[in-house]
Amino acid sequence: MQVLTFLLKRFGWMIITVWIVFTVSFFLMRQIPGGPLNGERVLSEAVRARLEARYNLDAPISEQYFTHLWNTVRLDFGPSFKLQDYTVNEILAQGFPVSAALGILGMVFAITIGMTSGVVSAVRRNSAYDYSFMMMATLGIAIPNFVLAAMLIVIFVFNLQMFPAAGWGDLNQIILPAFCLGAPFAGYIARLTRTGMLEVLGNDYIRTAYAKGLSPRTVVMKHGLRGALLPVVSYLGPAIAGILTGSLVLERIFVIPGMGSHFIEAAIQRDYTLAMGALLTYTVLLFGMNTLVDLAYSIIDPRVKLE
Amino acid sequence: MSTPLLQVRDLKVHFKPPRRGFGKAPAAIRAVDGVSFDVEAGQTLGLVGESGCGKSTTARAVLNLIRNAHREGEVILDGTQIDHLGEAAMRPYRAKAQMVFQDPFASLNPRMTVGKIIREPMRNFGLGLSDQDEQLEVIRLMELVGINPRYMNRYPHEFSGGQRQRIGIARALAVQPQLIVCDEAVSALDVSIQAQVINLLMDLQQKLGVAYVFISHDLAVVRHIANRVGVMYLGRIVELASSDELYRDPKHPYTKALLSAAPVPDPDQNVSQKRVKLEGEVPSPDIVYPGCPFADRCPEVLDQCHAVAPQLSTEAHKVSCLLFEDF
Amino acid sequence: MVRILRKYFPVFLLLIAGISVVWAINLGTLPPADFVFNNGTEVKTIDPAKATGVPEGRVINALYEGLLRSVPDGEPDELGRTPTKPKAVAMADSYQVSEDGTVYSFHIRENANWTNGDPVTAEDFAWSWMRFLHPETASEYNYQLFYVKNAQKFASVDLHIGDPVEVEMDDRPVSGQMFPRGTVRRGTLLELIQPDADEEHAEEGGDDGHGGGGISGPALFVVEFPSGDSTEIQVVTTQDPTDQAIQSLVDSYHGEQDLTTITSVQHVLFDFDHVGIKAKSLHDFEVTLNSPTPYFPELAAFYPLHPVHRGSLEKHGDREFTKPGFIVSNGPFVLRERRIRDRLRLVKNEHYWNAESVALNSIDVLAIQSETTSLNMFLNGQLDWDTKPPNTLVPMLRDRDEFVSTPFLAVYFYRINTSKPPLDNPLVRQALNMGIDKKSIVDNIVKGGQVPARSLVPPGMNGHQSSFCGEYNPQEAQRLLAEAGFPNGKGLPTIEILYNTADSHRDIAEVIQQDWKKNLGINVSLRNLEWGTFLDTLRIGDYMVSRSGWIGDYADPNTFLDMWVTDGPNNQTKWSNAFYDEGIERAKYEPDPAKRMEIFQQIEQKLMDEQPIIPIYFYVSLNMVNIRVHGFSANLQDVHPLHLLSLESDGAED
Amino acid sequence: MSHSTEPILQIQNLQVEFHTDSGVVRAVNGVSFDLYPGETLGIVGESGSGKSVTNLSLMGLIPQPPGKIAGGKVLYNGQNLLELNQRQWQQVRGKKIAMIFQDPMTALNPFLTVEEQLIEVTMLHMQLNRAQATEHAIEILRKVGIPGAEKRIRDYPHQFSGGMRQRVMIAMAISCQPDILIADEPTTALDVTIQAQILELMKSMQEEFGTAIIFITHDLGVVASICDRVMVMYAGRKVEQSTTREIFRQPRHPYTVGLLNSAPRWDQGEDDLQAIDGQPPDLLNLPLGCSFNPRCQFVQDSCLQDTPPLVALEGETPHQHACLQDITQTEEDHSS
Amino acid sequence: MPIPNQPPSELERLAAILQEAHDVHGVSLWADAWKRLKRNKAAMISLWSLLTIVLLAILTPLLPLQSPIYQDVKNRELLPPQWEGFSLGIKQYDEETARLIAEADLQVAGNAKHKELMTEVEAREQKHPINLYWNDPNFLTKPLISLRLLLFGDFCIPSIFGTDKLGRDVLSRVFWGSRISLACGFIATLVSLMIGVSYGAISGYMGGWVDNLMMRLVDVFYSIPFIFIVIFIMSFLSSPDVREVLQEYHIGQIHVFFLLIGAIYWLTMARVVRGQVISLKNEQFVEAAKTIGATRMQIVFRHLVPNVMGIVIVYLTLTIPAVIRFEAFLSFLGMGVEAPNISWGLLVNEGVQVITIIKTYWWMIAFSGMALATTLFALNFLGDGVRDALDPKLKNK
Repeated sequence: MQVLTFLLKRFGWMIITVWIVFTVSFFLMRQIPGGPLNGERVLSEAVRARLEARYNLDAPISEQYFTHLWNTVRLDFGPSFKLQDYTVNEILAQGFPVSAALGILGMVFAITIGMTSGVVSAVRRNSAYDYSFMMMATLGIAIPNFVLAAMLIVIFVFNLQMFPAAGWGDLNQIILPAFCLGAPFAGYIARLTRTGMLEVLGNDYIRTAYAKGLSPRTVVMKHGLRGALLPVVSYLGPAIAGILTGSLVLERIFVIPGMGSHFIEAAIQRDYTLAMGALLTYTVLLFGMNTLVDLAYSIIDPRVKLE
Repeated sequence: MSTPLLQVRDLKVHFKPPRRGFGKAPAAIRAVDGVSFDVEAGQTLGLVGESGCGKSTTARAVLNLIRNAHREGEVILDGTQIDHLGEAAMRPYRAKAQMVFQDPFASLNPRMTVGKIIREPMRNFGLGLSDQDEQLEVIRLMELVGINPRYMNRYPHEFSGGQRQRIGIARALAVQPQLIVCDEAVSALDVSIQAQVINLLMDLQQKLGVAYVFISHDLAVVRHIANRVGVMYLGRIVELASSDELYRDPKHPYTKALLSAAPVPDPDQNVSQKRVKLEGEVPSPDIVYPGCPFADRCPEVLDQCHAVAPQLSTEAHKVSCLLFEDF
Repeated sequence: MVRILRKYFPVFLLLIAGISVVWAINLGTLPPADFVFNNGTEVKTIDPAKATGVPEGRVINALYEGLLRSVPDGEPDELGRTPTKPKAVAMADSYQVSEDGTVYSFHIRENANWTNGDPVTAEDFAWSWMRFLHPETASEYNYQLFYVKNAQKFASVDLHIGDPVEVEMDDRPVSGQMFPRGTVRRGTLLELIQPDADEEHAEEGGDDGHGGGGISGPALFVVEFPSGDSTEIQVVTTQDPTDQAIQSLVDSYHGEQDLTTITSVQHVLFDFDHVGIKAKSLHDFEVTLNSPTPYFPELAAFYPLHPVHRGSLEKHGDREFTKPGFIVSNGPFVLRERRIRDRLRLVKNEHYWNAESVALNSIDVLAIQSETTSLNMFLNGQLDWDTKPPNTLVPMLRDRDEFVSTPFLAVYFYRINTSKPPLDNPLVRQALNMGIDKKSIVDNIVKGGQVPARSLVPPGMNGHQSSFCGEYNPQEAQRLLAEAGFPNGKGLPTIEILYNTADSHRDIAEVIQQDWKKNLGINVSLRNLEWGTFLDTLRIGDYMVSRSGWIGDYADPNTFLDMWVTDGPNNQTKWSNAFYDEGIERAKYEPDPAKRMEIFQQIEQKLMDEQPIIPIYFYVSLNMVNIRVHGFSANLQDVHPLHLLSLESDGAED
Repeated sequence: MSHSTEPILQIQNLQVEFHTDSGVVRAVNGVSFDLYPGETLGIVGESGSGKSVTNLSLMGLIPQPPGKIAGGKVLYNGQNLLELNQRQWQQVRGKKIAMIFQDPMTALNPFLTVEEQLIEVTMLHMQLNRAQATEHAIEILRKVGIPGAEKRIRDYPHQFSGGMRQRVMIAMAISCQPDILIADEPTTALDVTIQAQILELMKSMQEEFGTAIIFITHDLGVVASICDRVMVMYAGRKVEQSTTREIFRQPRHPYTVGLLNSAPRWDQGEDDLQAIDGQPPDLLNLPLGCSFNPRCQFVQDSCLQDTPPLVALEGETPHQHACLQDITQTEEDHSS
Repeated sequence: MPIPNQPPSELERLAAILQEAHDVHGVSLWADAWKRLKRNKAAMISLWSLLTIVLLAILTPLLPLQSPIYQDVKNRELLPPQWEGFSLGIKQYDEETARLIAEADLQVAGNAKHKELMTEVEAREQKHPINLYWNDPNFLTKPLISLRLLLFGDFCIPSIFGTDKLGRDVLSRVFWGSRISLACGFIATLVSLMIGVSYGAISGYMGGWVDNLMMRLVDVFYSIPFIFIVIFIMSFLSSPDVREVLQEYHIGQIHVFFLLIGAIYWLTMARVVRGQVISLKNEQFVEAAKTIGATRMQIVFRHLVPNVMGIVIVYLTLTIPAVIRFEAFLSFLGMGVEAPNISWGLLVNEGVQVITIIKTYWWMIAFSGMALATTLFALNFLGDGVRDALDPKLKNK
């Protein structure tokens, strides 16, 4: 019941958020220079007028707003301006799963690598493991992912010839981009886990667990990990946002047909409908993820009340 | 006897928990539910009770420190009713009543030197002293509470718990208050240090004539410092009498139980002492009782206790129990 | 509930992660194609009528086939470029031109088929061209057919009283979808009622070759329809008849027509039957032009004029008909699969009339934007043809056998806003031109073997003699500047170079910045805008000097020169010259090719003297082609028809 | 109470150090004592006196580093626990020696249900399966007086009140019926009425299982009501030890005297409390000689030089104290 | 008995103690933390490297570096690191100009030859190499550059980091790039600090529905992909009207860019500060401050803010790297700083483009990448160190 109420409430907020984002970007997009019908060749007035009529751009802005809003409510983002053979819905339907798969894989990389090295570092504090893991983690945070991608391509694609240079379709093609995507977050998560773990391991209840005769392994994994997970979980919200932005770059480098490239291209080319569709998808996604993070937080920590 | 320094009349403080979800609004927490007492100038009133009985809330309500809660009743300090005053209007009266807090580690701003901490109230209340005089006054106060004034430029974390509590007392004394509310002021200290601070407080009372409201869960400590003692249970005073009277002849079953539960540092006494064993725990303060709130746990409970709410009697030894009401 | 969630939450998360990973891995891997190339970007559309741009052209030329095809023909020139000529090796197997050069008769080959087996007919072309010109299609390239008689009137709704008109009634079978059209009635325009103020505006046709004008806004048409023996007069409008604007038109009307019943219709257009596009018979297709247009065969081979299949378009709609599965095409390849921003999979069209000569069985068209990635994939063997290797690496790639590069029909130039002082002074503009070391830019920055440009029209255009602007000459430039009143650049404000976000543009701008500083003593600032803003800024003229580029649509100087007419939409320099405008118009109607070229030479000279633009260099095509690929020949237009390519070990692939 | 039996636990000259940034802290400095089966030994002292550290080292729970056991022996049934390896320690903790901590709020894992935390001990040490362990846990919860145990077992610690939480802690500690129970200030955080209940509970548990209890506290009242014998610690050393009655009747160390005098009593009149002067010792800078000398009212010159040895008094009851002065005489003078 | 009523002798005694008290200095928590920080080797190394980097960045115009923008595409394109010297050639140019002036002086003023010579001199001054070497130095860098010319003359450090594709010296570009990157890092972070701290503090201190609303708003902001907003705002700012206004106030696009990034990164800061303020708000010393009559402002600024600063500093050391990285990311998308400004992100991006299998111009990425990584590295370690120093609880475990 509590969860349902929480989700309902969040859903309400999501609607508000989406509406705000919609409104702001709708007017902002039309405020800035450039328009979807501009190309290197300038259109004749007649053609331009016809195209504006086709996309309803000749209507008064308020009418456009409400038409667009109503269509958005019906989850119809309309045709794309630039990819004329497709509707925005079709484009998103194709791009989203790809981005999602890449993002999830990157996240899985980040979490598994990050948490493992974080826990090891914390448990073996000040050991060689600790130092080398933390060096690597810091390196992961410090290096922009496009630099990492370039280096990994030289190493793994050309020198070791383990992976194809780019493209999308099979497992080999996913590993490098997912790794590059996850690396900075793995670094961050490793450090968070380490700090969190150290803090948790100093808690009284850890002493209690030892006093019960549990093995260090059980103590760390069963009693320590949950507490150490909390900072990681609350970091996941920003991390997901970061994964999304990070994927913009990697989709370009690795030629991955995800949503990220649409997103940037649409913004730059003023593809109003596609830009709006992508933006709102991201917004909903981010909001959903943040909600999920809050939910996860309260699920891990029984003391936290959902609100 | 002149008018008391502090009069509290039927004080109520109800906290409203934030509404969650779409369900029914949760019941208010009746932290203080009708408390009345007086404190004479230069005297000490002790308030004892278990955690959650509302004694700390009472203390903070007396100083008008509670916001975001439903309040009723009157608090009259030195002839002025202060309970309804806003933050700004209250400020002039704050100098009259000061507070010493429980946690010596948390009640001093860790980023300020001890000298500055003690000086701050003087500045806030604009005592009109020159810079030099203020510093000298700080030294005087530090000596008064027994801290080496040479350390005035040190920071709180460089002092032990007992010393910090002394600094807290010095800060309270800086504006020459007539009343100091001590909220569990010695609970966090070791026994030997606790005794030092109690002695200091009593000395100061003799020297400066300041009145205390002394709040503690420790019956023994209260006995040593208070002239009058009130016993609180679930937001109400169940018994209020002079210290000697109360400890010698407790009337309310709760007071009796409380006293008998408190161990005495004397093995023989403990063996001979007949214990009134209290079952269960203090119930949640969001329940409204038609009768006596203690009825559920009371070893001497009567049938009508569940239905009829007892009133605090008006004699010198006040008690709120049907056993002592004539009806 | 929380308890249950708490218990199963990790399982749930793991499950999601696991499923998506498995799913990601199994995202339909296609078997590898015979030939993979990078098209540089995602094609915007594969509907010929709506497409513009080189990448779209590559795909459409593979999927569809027009009347003619530009194919390499003849001996390579000194630069190794094979000339391309539009030849009747496509849907038309022959064509004739009338004496005066205005009537073209094409014969559609009998064995031409659509992928669904339907024969390709002259009617298909007539209908496709009608659709191409139709205002509702709003094809960006529709002006390419304005050489055809009355085509512009049809496309721009340029109607006058007495004109034959076609009226599309408001009864489309599928609402919101243009095809199939509603009932079309043909008649004569008796009266055209428009608001007075707009009249002047409306009747001005576009003389610049780009249309414009036409009827937009509220208008009432009084049309006389032949009905059996008698005639029927109807008042129609494309607007909502109850609309305020229409009602006020009715009120202000003082003529003799009865305006009580107004019919709402979809379109009132110039009658297409009177446009010079005719299906004479099943296989005979005739085009009548306004004037002899020597490069019309080039246009007939141009991809926007490729036919589309009427049946499938009317069935699936204007957008859906391009989808794999629905698409019916007539080119050497068919579209098997399309993943946005990933690839188009083309496979050989067995119904193609010349299928036996098509060597490649399957082609992947990739949309890689990153030049580095594209090259990486080429080097890694994932690509057979990389269409844009990064400039920086060209010197290293040059010596490879895979490198195919040659100048082609494109020019990189700087526009100058001639309305902003001191740039309104031609002397200053000339000085700026002479102050740029173009050779150094070509040799050291772009490095692909590009040719420094002193003219706008790239060399190698048949019969055209380029006219030149000044060479790199700092002394002369200084002299000109002094003559203009700015000795040593003194008194000149800071000149701002505008460019759109791209590294090479920035590099060139930085070099020019330094050149102007060093040679002319001018302070130069740079302004970088992303594409959308850049275009708009250019259009509204909020710039001083701006980087630009132009790719010729066809091998004729006109494609480079006709944009500089006064107020030409692509002019954007505010430059205006009467002699120039008149020259362009004259060239249109000049039947003699030699004289025509002479006109072009003259007006280009004007352009170069006045210098509203500074040509920097002529592009070269840069291609990295796997050596196992045959049939890839360098040419002026950088056109490499996919059906002419073959692989060395052909057959062994599959 | 006298003990004819062998001690179950013998601590000999235990020394524990902590290496901090500011220097080495000798938290426990040569402490020895015995614990007999079934008895309750109270350890009294101020914060920082080393009483908690002593007991943590009995469990092998001194965090190392910075802590270090510098010397001594802990003999449990003749075996020196300090020589055990990690695996052997696990066999002792929770099974032979169990511990209850001061603050049941922080000592219970907030992320796990009470059930989860209770059953893992018995599953580990008594080789019960999950169902048996749960049954056992419910039974023991009922025994420590938690109403509705079979339902509440699925709750999280924060859903219990302080007293109930401490009962859970006790349940957890006694669920394997250990020989020794170390209770580190188990009632300090509780209200008096609840404290009374918990003390009662511990006594009854002790009677039922015959467990020996080490009861650490600073509250002399609690000591008086539950302990058989008392050991007083100051600045890492044992300064006095005897039976409870003897300590309260005949304290022989000035610190003990001070403690007794400074503890307020509700059952006696309001005479001034006799506080011990000065501040608690700074373990980094202990004074020369007797650590207590700066605060001692009986201080003599000798106290400033020599560290007083622990002296055992022969008498009716065994009584050890570490003071160079005989204060029984002077004290009487003083108090009169 | 308050001070004014004390007998003089007592006052003297107290004054004497006051004198003594001045000699006893307490160790503030800051000093304490600093002491702990000093023991942390990694943090100290990081701190010193950072200070060095910042100092070098500030003094860049003063260093005998080559020009960051002067191109010599023909002769110096993509040279590997080398020791061959490079001369600015200003001295020679000046000498030549001086010679011409001297020659002109020999002529009679007003005659043709004199005029010609003077024109040439004028031309030379207009086209002085200084104009080529530094792009419009502002009032801060100009004197430094003059001083550098005075000190080092034509001498330049050789291109020990190699040159880039336009023949510019990578070493000096890395140095000049540091100025923009660090400025971006610090200014943007400062902006985020100001917004975040005030927002968080207000939200936390006010509590109730204000807090609720403000935090919901932060949630809303969290859900907006900011890269999008950056694109739009940057475009918006380049529309002619807005540009005019900005130019009127002498606000460059780069400043707006800094502010924009800062305005994006305040969200987490606001949350962190709010959390801290809420927990501090319930600390007893804040309540104590109320009882001793402190006003709201005093409570916030004297009691809350100093105690929040610790976590804020820690968070700053995390935000600066994030901001610098974000700038690099925008550079990758071509939306970073504009030429002739140089940032590390831009340099790294240029470097990445020439990493291919055919030829790797390693010096193009290695040095800028190293500078970037070192700075971010140092900031990370310093942040860790500061956190440990401020929270000694963690350290002794």
